[in-house]
Amino acid sequence: MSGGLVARLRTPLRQRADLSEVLAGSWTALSAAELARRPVHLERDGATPLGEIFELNGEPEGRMRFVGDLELIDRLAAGLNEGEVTVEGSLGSEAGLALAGGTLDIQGDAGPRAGAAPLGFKRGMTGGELIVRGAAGAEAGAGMRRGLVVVGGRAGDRAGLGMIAGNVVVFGSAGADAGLWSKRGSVVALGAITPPPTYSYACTYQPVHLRLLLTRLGGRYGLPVRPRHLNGFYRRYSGDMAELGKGEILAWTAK
Amino acid sequence: MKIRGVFIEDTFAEAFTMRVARIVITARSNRWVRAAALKLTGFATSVIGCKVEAGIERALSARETPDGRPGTSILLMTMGKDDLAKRLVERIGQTVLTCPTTACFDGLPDATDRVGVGSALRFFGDGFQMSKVIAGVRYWRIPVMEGEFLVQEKFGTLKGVGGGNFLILARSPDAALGAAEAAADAMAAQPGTILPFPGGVVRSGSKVGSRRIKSMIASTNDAYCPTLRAVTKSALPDSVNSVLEIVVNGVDAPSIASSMRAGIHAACHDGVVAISAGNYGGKLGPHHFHLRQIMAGA
Amino acid sequence: MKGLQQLRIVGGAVHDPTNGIDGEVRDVCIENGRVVAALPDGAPTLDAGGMIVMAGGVDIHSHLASSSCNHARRLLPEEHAAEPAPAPLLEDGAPARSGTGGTVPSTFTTGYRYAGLGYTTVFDAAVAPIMARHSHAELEDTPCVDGGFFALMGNDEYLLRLIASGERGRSRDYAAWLLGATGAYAIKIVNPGGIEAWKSGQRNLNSLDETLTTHGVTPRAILETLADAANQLGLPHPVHIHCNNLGMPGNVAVTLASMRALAGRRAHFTHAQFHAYGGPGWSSGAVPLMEYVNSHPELSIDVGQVMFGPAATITADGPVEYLLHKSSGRKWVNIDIELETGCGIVPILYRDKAAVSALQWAIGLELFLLSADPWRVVLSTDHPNGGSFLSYPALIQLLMDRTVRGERLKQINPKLLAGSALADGLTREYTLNEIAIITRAGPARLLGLQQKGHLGPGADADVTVYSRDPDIARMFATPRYVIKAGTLVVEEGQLRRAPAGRRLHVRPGYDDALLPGLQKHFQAYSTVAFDNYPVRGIRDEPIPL
Amino acid sequence: MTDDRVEQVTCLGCGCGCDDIAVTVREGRIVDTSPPCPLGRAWFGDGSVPWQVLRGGQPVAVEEALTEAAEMLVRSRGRVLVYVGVDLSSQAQRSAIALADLLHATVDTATSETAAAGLLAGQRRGRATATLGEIRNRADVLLFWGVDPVLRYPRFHSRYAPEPPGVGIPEGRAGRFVIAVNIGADRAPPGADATITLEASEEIGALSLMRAALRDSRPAELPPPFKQAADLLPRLTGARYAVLVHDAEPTAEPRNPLRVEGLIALAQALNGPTRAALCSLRAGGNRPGAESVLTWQTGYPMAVDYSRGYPRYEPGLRGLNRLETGGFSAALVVGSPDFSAGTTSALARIDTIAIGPRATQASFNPRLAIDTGVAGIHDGGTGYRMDEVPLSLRPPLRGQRSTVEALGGLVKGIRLLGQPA
Repeated sequence: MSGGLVARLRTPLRQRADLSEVLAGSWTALSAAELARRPVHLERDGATPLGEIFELNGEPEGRMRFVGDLELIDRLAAGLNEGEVTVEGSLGSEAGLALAGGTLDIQGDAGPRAGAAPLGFKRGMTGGELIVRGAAGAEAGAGMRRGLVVVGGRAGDRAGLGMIAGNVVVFGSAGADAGLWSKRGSVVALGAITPPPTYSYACTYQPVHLRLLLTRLGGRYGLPVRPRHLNGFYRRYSGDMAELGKGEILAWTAK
Repeated sequence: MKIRGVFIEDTFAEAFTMRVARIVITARSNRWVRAAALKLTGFATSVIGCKVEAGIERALSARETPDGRPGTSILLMTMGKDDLAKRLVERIGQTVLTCPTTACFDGLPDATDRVGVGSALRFFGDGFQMSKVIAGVRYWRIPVMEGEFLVQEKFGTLKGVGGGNFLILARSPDAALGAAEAAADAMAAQPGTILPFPGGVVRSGSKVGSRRIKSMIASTNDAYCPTLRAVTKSALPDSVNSVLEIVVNGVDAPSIASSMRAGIHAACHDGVVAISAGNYGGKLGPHHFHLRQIMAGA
Repeated sequence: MKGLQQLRIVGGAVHDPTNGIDGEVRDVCIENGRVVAALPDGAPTLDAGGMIVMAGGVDIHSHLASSSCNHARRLLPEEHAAEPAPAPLLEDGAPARSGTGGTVPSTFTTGYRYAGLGYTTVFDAAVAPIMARHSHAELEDTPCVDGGFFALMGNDEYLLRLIASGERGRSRDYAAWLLGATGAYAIKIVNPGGIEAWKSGQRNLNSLDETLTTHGVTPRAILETLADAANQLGLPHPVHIHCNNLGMPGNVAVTLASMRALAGRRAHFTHAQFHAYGGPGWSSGAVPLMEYVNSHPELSIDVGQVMFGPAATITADGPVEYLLHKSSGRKWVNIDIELETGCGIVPILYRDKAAVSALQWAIGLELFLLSADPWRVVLSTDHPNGGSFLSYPALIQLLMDRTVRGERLKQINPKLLAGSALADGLTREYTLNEIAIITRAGPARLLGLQQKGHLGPGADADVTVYSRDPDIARMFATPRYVIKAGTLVVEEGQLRRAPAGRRLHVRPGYDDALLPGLQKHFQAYSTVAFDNYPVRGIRDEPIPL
Repeated sequence: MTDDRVEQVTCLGCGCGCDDIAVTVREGRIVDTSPPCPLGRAWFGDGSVPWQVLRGGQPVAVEEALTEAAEMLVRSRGRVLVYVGVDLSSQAQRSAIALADLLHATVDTATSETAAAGLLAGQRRGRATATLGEIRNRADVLLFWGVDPVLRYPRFHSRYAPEPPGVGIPEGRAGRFVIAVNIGADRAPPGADATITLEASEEIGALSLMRAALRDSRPAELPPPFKQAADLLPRLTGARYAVLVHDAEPTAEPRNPLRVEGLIALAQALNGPTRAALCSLRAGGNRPGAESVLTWQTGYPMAVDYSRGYPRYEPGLRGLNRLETGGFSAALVVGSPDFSAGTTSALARIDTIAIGPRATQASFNPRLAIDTGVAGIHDGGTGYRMDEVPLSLRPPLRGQRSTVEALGGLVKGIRLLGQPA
């Protein structure tokens, strides 16, 4: 990705940092200087301007790239509703919490509750695309109402917990209770998955819409979509029967 | 003006603004793409009797379709936008939804005027349908006995042009047909256009209204019927014994002009006396395709 | 806490309907927290020239300080997160409190916001007796307003037993004991018998004479018993009734039947809008209801207007909340409370494009506009059930400005409005004096608060001063000055001081012969010791009866 | 020598909130409590607590300590943690939270390490519950989900259910059907009318399947452990009033974090065919009181951070954990919590003030410590029972200093210094 604003961590973080306010609201039209003044909430030292923690180069123009060891950063792009945010590395917890639009592309791993609903909230993501190229912690995409979460590696337990609608795509294996208590929405598993007992097996088929979705993931994000994923068969499970029963798990199968 | 000895009359084709939609049908194999496309575009020659004019625009390779399967693009045209929405729902519902392995996508993603299609067809799912938003576009997955029918929620519509035409005036029926076939073949590959009539060719050119029945919108174009040369005010030179018309619709005027150019070029053969065009004196349609201008640009 | 000892509010147009003053320019004199006839020359003045002066607002029916409210608060973190409320900076340096908003704001924020609206007296309309201690604590943390609450009695096990055995006098004594034990202000009935029916498996009672099978009593008997009790005890406020079948199509029949059952007795019927639906489908029942109310001076109502937007339904009426949960799919709290009452909570959204919401909105306005006697038809939204109290100014505008009302009417879903009086065109516009009646003078009179709702000598110095503004909603939303018990609490829309309010409660006498039986009941069935039940140490003395 | 006998004292030894305790006091010491209950006896002890005020371990006048505490808090360069304990009346908890607001501090309570999962699930779904009086008087079917109350809530059986007779259950235990569900090592009561045993890994599936069966969406074929759970349903739906009982407090056994949400959802769903409530057992002290006060003052029941000048909800990262990672430069601990070794050593690294019962004996050696009374033993006020019914506290002993008083003094001291920016 060329252009855009590059935020490089000045010195390694020694305390957790909450970045939920940095990309809140409309940020893509701001200048680098304006964004530099937005607060990062440091665990111990409190509100600190972004520019003191990150060296900023370039202008946003709708794009921002974070560089450095970012594992102590929580809630990056929480509530994001515009722009493209790339993270070169791994993030802490609640990355892309309640994402509403735009794209958060994490090259490394994400901690727990990536793209989830804030704790205690019924509704999570309402739009946008969250790409975790590595592994994701527990409850990725929990409570999602709309949008897309992709986990390139392994997804922790309870991915897509209580989904209202939307898509969670897991390339690696999915942890326990994926899709549990979903009302609608899809968990697409390209790796191993054990559906909860309140999901009922329906059939093995080739869902056409997955060709669209996976083609896009390969094309737009360069994710490792293989011909076997595009042309292969999927086991469809309907659930969660404890809720509306209008959701599904689509599990790729070698047949 | 003459092309390969064929006289190009100094006249123009008069065409109308129509609403156009482009739909893309994909399927497991070309067999089912073709099956759906032929049914979908059947009985869709003229809005006068068919409510919609439709034709296959071109075949699409697997690389060109949204789902990476073979497909085809089709244009459907009506006089108004609401009408177009109804026709799309009717035709896609009856001929694509029903056809094994197909899916149906909008081919005008940039058009801002959009009409609901999947949003109406979804009700066939009886509450079991599911919607998916992929890359900001909503699709409906409608469960069917074979699996799922995937159809886009909304289809774009543009202001297109319908009724581009030219007439092939020939010495013999064989010469007219040969020239028309050559023209239709040449025009089939033109992007953004369709030839809504059988094989792309019309033998029953019409004039506006009727001499005898007031309510009739159109009746035979007696001035171009060779058999009536003796009883009507004929427009045909003496040597002409058969006339065929090519009608072309398209997404815009330049596509039609370029299609007509290719068609006329191909039609100018031995046995063809002249190329003419149908118009209503320029009072009815906003688009005028002057044959000589078109051909001069070749 | 006194703030200003003396203050002369000068030059304002005073709307004090209790004392027959309708916009006359005159001074209002305040001394030591009370309105006085005159002040010596040289007393400090507040210039209200060109402004409008009214008594502080009185909310007769709100849900702001109860365990049920607190459960609703807890249920709505999404709303709180969306509306943080930093602490205001007070002029006297007293530490003010931060909080959060939403349909059920935190207590301090609630107090500040009521004051910011010019309201200085508020009652919580539904408190489970065993939770009274909780309400007193919440009220202590709700500054700027005097307040109290009504105790829920219409489904109380012991009362139902007394009624079943025909002991009306003892019922009255028990009600009196319960009021005193809880520090409540009035008797509240919610869905008489229906909550017990919900809890005991009968699900609900749908008419006035359907028998509650566990006790063999009817809603009619409950209504009569408690209405008589309130009147015989000489309570300042008569029995406060939430009828059976709230929110159901056709419920105006049971509402009218309830009114007829109490004909000749003082009684207040609350959030009448929710009880004024024609049937069998959805339609307005406002016309027959108001015909009855207009011709029966012993009755009063508050409207319970629905305002479009988010709301939280909080009620003791458990069965109705279950149905709302099932039909809306929204989250749902039900708490069955200690053989006394219940609690149900469902957050909802009133949409102007939704046919039923639009009908509810229209019916509320019809009740207002068809009212012949504003003294008996009080402004309320049943906060936060029909909408937040913060929407009162917008509601006042709808009443005062038929153009605004007409424009709004055009935007709403008309599907169920056939035959609605509002849709047929009600041209009435409330005057400022009528607004003063339905927002302070009327409710104060109905509550029996002799020192509230007016500006005559002896009245509590609760005063709201509005700057004239052609935008009525803005005018009522941002009073220029609000004075609470003589203290200037709001100035130019800013909170300046946040004094604690007074507790308003009663302690009627009763026949001690009640106690042995009651103690036995406690011993057999209660989980709390009889002696530990009453709330003690309420800061303010009870209102003398 | 005469004994004083104080009747109808409320015990906060567990969440049962029994208010029928007779306490015998001799020479300022509690010598007996009745009825005998191991947790009650442990709670009251002999009622003796220290009444000291210490600075750096040395006695100091309380006014001086409060002034210094105010300075320490106001001048703190980093964030301040206010920990609100459970052995406090609601009035004391109110004062502590007011202080946190004033200081723009972070509030933590016992809730975030104990009952948080239930509160969060309740925020997502709501809940169907009942006060203990309703359970006592109506519950004809009781299902104990992985808990035997007798161990941690000794009088629950005899005061609330299943033993006592009630309005709708005149026969007492004989009028109630008791179902025991053992979950791995979490055992339900012995002697139930029906007992099933599930592996921990089967628990969530079983809860969900019961709900699916209520919707007639139960898969036709179920593996045996799920089948026995689903087969319990007719018992529950056939009840007049079914009560599901679970322990909202953690035990030594690891527990699936979804258990409580599964139970909440099941109890709600059972209200279609019948009436049902979920009973969440809570441990001793005034735990629900802290949640209640926090909720009315901030909108949130736990884990509130005032550092931005208004309450923010931070249930994902509890204050004590942040303390251990160095998140705070000062802490005010109100009440006497039993902190872990990690918390204790983290507190040793920062400025600490303890105000509350046995503050001067706190394991973390606070810089300043002010002893106050224990709620319900020396301090009066309100304590909340596990079902959130507020109870009047009737202290049998006279204390020398109430927590509310001490905190009031601290607020005064802070106001004299001016509020922090």
